[in-house]
Amino acid sequence: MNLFLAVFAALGISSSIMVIRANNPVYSVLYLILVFVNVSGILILQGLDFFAMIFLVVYVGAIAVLFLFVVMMLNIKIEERQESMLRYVPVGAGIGLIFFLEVIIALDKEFVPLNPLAFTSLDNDSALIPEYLHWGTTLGQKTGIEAIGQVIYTYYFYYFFMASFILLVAMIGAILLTLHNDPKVKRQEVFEQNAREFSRTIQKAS
Amino acid sequence: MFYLFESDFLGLIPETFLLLGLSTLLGYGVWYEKGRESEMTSHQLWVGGLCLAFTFILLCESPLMNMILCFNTLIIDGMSAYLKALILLSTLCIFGLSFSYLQQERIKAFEYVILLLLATLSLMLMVSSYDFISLYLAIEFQSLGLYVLAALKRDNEYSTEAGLKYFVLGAFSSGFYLFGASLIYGLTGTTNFEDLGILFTGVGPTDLFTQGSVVVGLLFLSVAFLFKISAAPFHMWSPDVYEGAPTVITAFFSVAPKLALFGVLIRVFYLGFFDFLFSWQQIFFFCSLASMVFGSFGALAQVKIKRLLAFSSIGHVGYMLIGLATGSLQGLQGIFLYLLIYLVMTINAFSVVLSLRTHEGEPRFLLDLKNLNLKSPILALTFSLTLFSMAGIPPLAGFLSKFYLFFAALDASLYSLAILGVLSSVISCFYYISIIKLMYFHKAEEVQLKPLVGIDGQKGFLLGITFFGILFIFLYPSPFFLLSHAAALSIS
Amino acid sequence: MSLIHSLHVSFVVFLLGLVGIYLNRKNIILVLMSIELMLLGINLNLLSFSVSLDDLLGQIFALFILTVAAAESAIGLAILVIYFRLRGTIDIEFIRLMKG
Amino acid sequence: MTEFFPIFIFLIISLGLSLILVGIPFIVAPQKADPEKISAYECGFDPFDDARGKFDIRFYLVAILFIIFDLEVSFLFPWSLVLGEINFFGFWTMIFFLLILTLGFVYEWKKGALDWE
Repeated sequence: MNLFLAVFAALGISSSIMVIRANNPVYSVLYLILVFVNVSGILILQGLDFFAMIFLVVYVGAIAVLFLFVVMMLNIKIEERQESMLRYVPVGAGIGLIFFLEVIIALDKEFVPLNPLAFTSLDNDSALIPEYLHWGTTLGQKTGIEAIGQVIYTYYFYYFFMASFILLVAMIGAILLTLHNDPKVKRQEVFEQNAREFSRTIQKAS
Repeated sequence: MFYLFESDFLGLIPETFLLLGLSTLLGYGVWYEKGRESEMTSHQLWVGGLCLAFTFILLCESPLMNMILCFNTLIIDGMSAYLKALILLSTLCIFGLSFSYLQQERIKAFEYVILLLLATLSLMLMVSSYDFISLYLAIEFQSLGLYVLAALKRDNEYSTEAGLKYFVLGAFSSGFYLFGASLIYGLTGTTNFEDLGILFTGVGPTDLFTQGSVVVGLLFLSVAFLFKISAAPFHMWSPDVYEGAPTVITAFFSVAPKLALFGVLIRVFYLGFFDFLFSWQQIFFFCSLASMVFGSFGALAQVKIKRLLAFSSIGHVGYMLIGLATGSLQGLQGIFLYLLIYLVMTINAFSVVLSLRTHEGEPRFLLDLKNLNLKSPILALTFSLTLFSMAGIPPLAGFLSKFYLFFAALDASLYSLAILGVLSSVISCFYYISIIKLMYFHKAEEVQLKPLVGIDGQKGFLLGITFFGILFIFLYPSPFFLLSHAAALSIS
Repeated sequence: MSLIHSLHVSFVVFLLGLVGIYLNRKNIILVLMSIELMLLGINLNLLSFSVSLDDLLGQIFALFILTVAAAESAIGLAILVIYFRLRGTIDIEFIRLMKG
Repeated sequence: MTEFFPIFIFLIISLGLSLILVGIPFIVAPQKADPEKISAYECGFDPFDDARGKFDIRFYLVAILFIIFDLEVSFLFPWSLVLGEINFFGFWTMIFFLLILTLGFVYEWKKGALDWE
């Protein structure tokens, strides 16, 4: 089990590095898709199957397709000169290291201190994180999707409404920005064309 | 379980009315838009303004004053009512300003009104949100609307570049906010401010919890909020966006989101993390110092009007952060008072800038202000008095708010903040007076003076009201004291 | 024990998203992609916390971050497209119209 | 996690099959590339621009609307499963969600975003 997690994690991290470093934008979009797939793999290993599938459907299916559309639409020249990242390495690596170590050390040390048990055996590191008894699986068999469904539409309905407003704003905004129907284009108005009557179209000239 | 919340929708009457009005406006606009785009925009503006006025009345008459709604994701208390009223007033003023602007700039998109109403709705929900998820959704809902509004003029390079920059930095700061929120969720298991407040009661600097990454999460949260109100170390984006976006949208940027974000800052840091005062007080202490200095020094080198207003709003954010850094109720009351007077001053300043329009277009450089007193003496007088009140000259409104904030800072023994506040307002006096000198004493070379386009009714009305407010607030400030006091008390 | 591993992955992906925004001189699409990377890292972070804490709130937060990320990338790419139609290029060094 | 094993095997087989199909020509087919053969054939002249033609903006708008309605569908999945337990309140919440998105859809239809010239 840990092997799969390690494989997905390694692939995910390396392809997200490649997203930034690839000089051809189409390659970086493909690496982005690879990152999404690997993350959904990690989620499957953790038992969140609904989220893994939603990641695949929404992230890979829609967002990565949109990125591909835009990359294809704007004919972006391929980066010839691979400007050296060595300039950034000292500063970037330094900040990255500080940020990464600080958060990880802070997290590792006192991850869930509430359990006094954990402090009696401080020597071996594995005991620090108590293995939980997963009550969810032992009692009623509620899959992830049902658990989410029960709660979103009743308890947290306010977030659900906010999500619909956000989608509405995104729709209005995208159309307002990109749609320009120039009046010169003659459009087919099917209903008017069908509803045309002889009497109204032909008038006696005399 | 479902019978608990009958009164939930009673508390949300203003928002539901705004939403229903909005959707009917959208349907009406898109159905009848075919032949008559420009009349449609002014129709929408009038009916949208009416819709906002009704929401304001509903807000003042709302039956419930203190309540937690929708399974403790929303809260209604004195502060949220006060800030919602201010947000509605500011959007009404923006609608007033945009009547003539949309015709002159030939923006024929009626969705401008719909997006502004959606942004107001999201600001009202943001002010009364009570946990990290509803706060995040409200922030995103508002900033999506504002990204589109910033890039509204599709054929103008500045506007699209402003929209792009605002988008990148807005998404970036939301990423920071989410990282902080997820860390705090990971370690405490709850995202509700009240539960966080209860969980952290009595947590001192030496407690086990506080060495861990709750403080890291708090750091990320405060960085994200400081990004959004463009406080000093993270303010680089705001002059460009303020200059690029259409002027009315810049007015909206500099007024409404700052109101809501200060309400959110108070809600998060005074309700949820008050026991971490020792850690986030230093952050706000440093940021208010830095933004006061940047606000005043940055404005000295400005050539364009809108960039100057952007830097002056950074300076005002710095003054308001003093109130946050004090950590006391007086500081809060100082913030609320300052927000009210900042709203009045900015609306006045922007309506003056908008009425400087000449026939061939909008003034962009400060030099266009030359010999304004010959063109229209009253406008020059109004603008100079507004600038005086922004600098904080005693008899005017700006002095009242700064005076109150510095006293709150002195009470909380933040002496350096108060002293530096006074110093930076002296420096800001310098560049305000340099504009007034430009208006009165510089003689423009060309002989004939370009006549200004006439000021239309709504803008004149707004100029009069805000000018009256700036001049005479000093005589009878007690209603505003009572209002801000009630708002501050609701946080205690 | 698998929590700490997936946390490491999510921190690294978040950090790479951060680096992608700051340290790239190529074009704006990379900035949008690294914003998506940041949100993906946060989503993974929340989901692994939710599994370890055995609590649904993280999953609900992650689901709504997903919807907001999709809506945001839609608007971001819309702005990018109209910016490209105006300026003909989206290299970062040309986005300095309003310097100073 | 064992119930995902069949899917995993299916994944491995499809991956392996496609890699084999792509990989074999590289191994078996003769590779004698010279500059003329590799360069793009433009009836004798060398091409001015790369072969990639530009898309039209209409395709972009369809992709955006696909994302938004894709998200709407992904909210319908859990709803359809638990409609029994969330009785009428959950039902009306989803109806409100769909109402707002139909408002957006009506807006987009009347605005002409779906017309295809």
